[in-house]
Amino acid sequence: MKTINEVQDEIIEEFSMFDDWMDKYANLIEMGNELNDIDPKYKVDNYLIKGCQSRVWLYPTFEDGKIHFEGESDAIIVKGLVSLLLKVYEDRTAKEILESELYFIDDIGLTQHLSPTRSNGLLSMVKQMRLYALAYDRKINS
Amino acid sequence: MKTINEVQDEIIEEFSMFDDWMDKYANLIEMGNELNDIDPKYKVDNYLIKGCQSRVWLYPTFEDGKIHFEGESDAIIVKGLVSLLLKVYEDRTAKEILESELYFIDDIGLTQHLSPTRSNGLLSMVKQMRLYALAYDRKINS
Amino acid sequence: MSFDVQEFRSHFPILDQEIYPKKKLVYFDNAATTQKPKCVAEAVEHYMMKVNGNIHRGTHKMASDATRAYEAVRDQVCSFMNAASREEIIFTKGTTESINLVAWSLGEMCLQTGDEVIVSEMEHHANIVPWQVLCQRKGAILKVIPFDKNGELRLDVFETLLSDKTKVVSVNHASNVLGTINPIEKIIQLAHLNGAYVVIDGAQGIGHCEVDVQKLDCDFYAFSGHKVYGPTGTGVLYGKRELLEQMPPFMTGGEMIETVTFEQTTYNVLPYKFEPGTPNYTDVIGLGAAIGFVLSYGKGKMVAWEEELYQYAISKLSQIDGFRLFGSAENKVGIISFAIEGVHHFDLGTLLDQLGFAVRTGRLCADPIMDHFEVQGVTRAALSPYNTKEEVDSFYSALLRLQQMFV
Amino acid sequence: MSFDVQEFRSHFPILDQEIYPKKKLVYFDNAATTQKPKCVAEAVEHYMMKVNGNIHRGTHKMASDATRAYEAVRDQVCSFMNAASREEIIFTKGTTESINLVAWSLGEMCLQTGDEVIVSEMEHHANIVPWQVLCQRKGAILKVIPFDKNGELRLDVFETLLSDKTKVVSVNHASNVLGTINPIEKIIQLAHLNGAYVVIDGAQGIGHCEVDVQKLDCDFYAFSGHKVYGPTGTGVLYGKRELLEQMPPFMTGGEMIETVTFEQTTYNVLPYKFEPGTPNYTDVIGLGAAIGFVLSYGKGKMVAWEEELYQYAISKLSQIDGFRLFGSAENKVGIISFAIEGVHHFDLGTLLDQLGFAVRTGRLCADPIMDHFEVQGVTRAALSPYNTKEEVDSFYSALLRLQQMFV
Ligand SMILES: Cc1ncc(COP(=O)(O)O)c(C=O)c1O
Ligand SMILES: Cc1ncc(COP(=O)(O)O)c(C=O)c1O
Repeated sequence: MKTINEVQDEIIEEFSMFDDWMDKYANLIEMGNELNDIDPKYKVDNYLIKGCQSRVWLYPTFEDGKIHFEGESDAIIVKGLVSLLLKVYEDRTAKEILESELYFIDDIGLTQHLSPTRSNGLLSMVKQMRLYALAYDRKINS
Repeated sequence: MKTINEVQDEIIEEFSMFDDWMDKYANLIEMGNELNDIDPKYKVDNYLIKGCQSRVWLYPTFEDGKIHFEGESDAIIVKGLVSLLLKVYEDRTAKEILESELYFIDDIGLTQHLSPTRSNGLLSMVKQMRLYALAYDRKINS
Repeated sequence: MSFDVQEFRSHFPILDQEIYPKKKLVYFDNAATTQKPKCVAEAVEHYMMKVNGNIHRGTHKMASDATRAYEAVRDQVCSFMNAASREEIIFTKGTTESINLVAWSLGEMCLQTGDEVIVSEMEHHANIVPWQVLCQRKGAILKVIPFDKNGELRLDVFETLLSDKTKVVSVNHASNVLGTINPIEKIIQLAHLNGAYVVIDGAQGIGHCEVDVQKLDCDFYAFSGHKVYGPTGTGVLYGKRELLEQMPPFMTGGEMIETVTFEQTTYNVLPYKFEPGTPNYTDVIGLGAAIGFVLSYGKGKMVAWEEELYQYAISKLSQIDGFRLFGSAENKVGIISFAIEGVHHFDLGTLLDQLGFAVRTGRLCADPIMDHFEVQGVTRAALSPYNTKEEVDSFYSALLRLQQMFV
Repeated sequence: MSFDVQEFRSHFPILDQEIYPKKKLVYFDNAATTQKPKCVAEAVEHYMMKVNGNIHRGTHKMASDATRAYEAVRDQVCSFMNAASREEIIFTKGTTESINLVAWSLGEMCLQTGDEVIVSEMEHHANIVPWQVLCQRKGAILKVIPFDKNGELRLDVFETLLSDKTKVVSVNHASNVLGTINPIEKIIQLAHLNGAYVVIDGAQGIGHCEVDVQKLDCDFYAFSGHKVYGPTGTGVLYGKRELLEQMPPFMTGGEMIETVTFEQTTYNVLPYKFEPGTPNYTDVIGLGAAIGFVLSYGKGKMVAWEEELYQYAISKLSQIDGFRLFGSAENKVGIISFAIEGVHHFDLGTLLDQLGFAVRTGRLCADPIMDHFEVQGVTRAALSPYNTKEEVDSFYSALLRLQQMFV
């Protein structure tokens, strides 16, 4: 299995092929469209990450020391970003997630989506993923 | 008796002789020193015009349809200004005071002392003189 | 004489930039904040870098020059709103503070348990939450005037809400989402007949409507400098003198007091009673320049052009398949809040940005309006007189192009 | 490396002017407000005229660039004060608002009838009246730490004032009249031993003392941007996170909420909970430039020069017949409040102004200090690191010359 950074590098390479931001976003939209919706029964407030502009749901499951995420957003570009995050963090151990450094968002020129404001839920989502990882890590080590 | 404006014009002429602001203020200080203090029994809160920076007392008496003012300040420059105001408004009728326009302060270059702030009591003093005049005017016409 | 948009626009060099390579900026986020003409920046810079002295108590020249300039803006605002006297103009940091001030102080003065406050369903959060918090503190009740399908206030319902329990009515002059210009004269009349005080949130009104507070007879009128070509950090609360006299101060500190001992403090006269601490004098002077700028063109002419632009924009945008307009009142400012079917507002805003268009998206600090329409957010293009028909044309084309990306 | 005052001064072109014909400006009114270096005006101008977009909710580039710049200043202030996290930094319009905020919110959280609040006899009105008003509202009692003949707080009396009724102690870091740098570490320790919260009014402290809020362990620290080379209309309240979390918001409105319905409103997270409405982002960015400027020289070096200048000035001025200094604490900032026997402070200030000297005169928003000394006012020369020994010399000569006019 690839490391987190290998996956990030792959994403960066994929996006580097687009000169045009339009194509970049078109790609994100496509990814968003392709991402499976989460089970409607998890599309509830408990799994909602509040962002002002778009809603993101994130549903974690824990198995064999690894974490599996499902995610969704009502905004398709955000859904595309979710799909990238899921790719990076899919089936990782808590430790891997906690030790990782996310650089691909910056590198593919989407930093604005990580601004410390509430314009979307991406930053909160990354935080939430780490929180889940932290909780799981504590649980299995206690 | 001279009119209010004649007195103002005299003051303006007197001050026009000073090229130097230093002399101008020295003159004000001299005037301040020469002005008689008011009777200590009127130097009470009732006759105090509150300004933040200097205190001014103003004590009016009314006789034969005319108003007589005594005034004092703890700051000598302000006292000099008081003495100028008293000269202008001394023994005038309420009507004369109310209809007058004070231009000498501007003309002798001391406008700053009339700024709409609390840095001294001059503006308040002029207001207070007019208020006394107004009250007296109402009284004798009622 | 007609309005020369290019000449007007030339005062705003910020508008002539490529915000991304080869993408010209088209600024349609004017309801959030307007751009500033050069004269505003010049005034601020002048008083920051050449004539800076803390105002009011100073005996030195820069302090008194700055004081005079600051107080001259009070006179200017006074005549801009046609207030009865300069003592009725309180400087704040913005509409939000203005409304908090009046909600607190007026509330302390007149609100009892069981009393009622009325706001409308189309208020900005700034004109909801302060009243909500006040009502909670006082055990009072908050009532709401609903709006109809065009985005117009239901005055018939308003009349049924009014009673002798109503102590305050607070509504906006114009809605920051629906664009509706509310019939505030009528609202003020009705409220006064019931003995209630009226607060007008003029954040969107001041730049777009003639405001004559004496003719309106409103008790309070609040606005932000930054939405009328002035600097951020400036705001105004107009209040009727006899009310301001009676109301207790909101914040306290230096400058608003007369004397202080540890036993007792007496307050300064109006307007200083409501302006504790060092005011943002540099920016208030900038606000003065902004108002001077508006007066030099005349609000009437500016608004006429905005209105023409609005009509032009609506006629174009309505041609887009699935275009939905929120707010179609008869009397509107140039605010276009809309959705395009099947396209999320955040996606739209993000891509519009990439094409150079600055719009606002989301809930626009007006949750109740979103709940009313059962939407998560909208996209808002808010026009200003410096916008052009060409900008509207390119916006229309951009929307068509982007719509394609989502099918 | 030594401090090059001429180089430092070159950032402040305002200082090189003739304020009256042939009268060079000598600016000694630094405790009222400091002058601004060029970089501050440039930052403000840049964000006002090139990158202006209302922050936080925007999807467009100027809005997010301005947001990033604004939030970066929060990080900068956080490390400037060594706060534990950026959520602990609240932007306000100045010290006065900061203190009003904490007095209101902390008071709501922790003050009951019969409780006590302690301030000192050497506070600025901004740190008296908000507590007085709070105590009146809550039926609490305001106690006062007196100061001694040197202008130092009587810690022995302070200890006797403290009890389990004490809920809040609020004192200034440095006095704007006496110049005293108070032993706040000690005060904080003693207060904490009694379970009281401590608020520090840092208006005069921030520019002159090293401030490490974690080391100090104060619960709140307030200051104004305009007194530390930044723009007017900016201020900071540092507060410990766990307290800010528990405290109810002060003002309410947009941005500080999470969701609003007419039934219920939930608040946003820190720091936004305490920043309703459009912040003065342009000037906050200017404040960031000011802090960057201070850091580039180092407070230590700046203060060392100010200290040298202070000692030099005192040694000269004490030679004047009838010179009386108010405040001779061992540990002082460069503030010289004085009187010259037989000369009224207003007369002195007026004539000093004519000679080009900007000083402050009067009660300096500190009535209790005036009452203590039984004077109507004082004259204050407050030094800044951009001042020079030549300026002090000419001040000395001016005082001698003016003294002659009053004999
Ligand atoms: C010690 C002290 N506290 C508070 C203040 C009030 O600061 P501001 O007027 O900036 O709110 C000042 C300013 O003079 C001060 O010196
Ligand atoms: C109608 C309305 N009220 C109040 C506000 C709040 O104004 P500010 O953020 O300048 O305090 C706004 C600004 O968005 C508004 O549009």
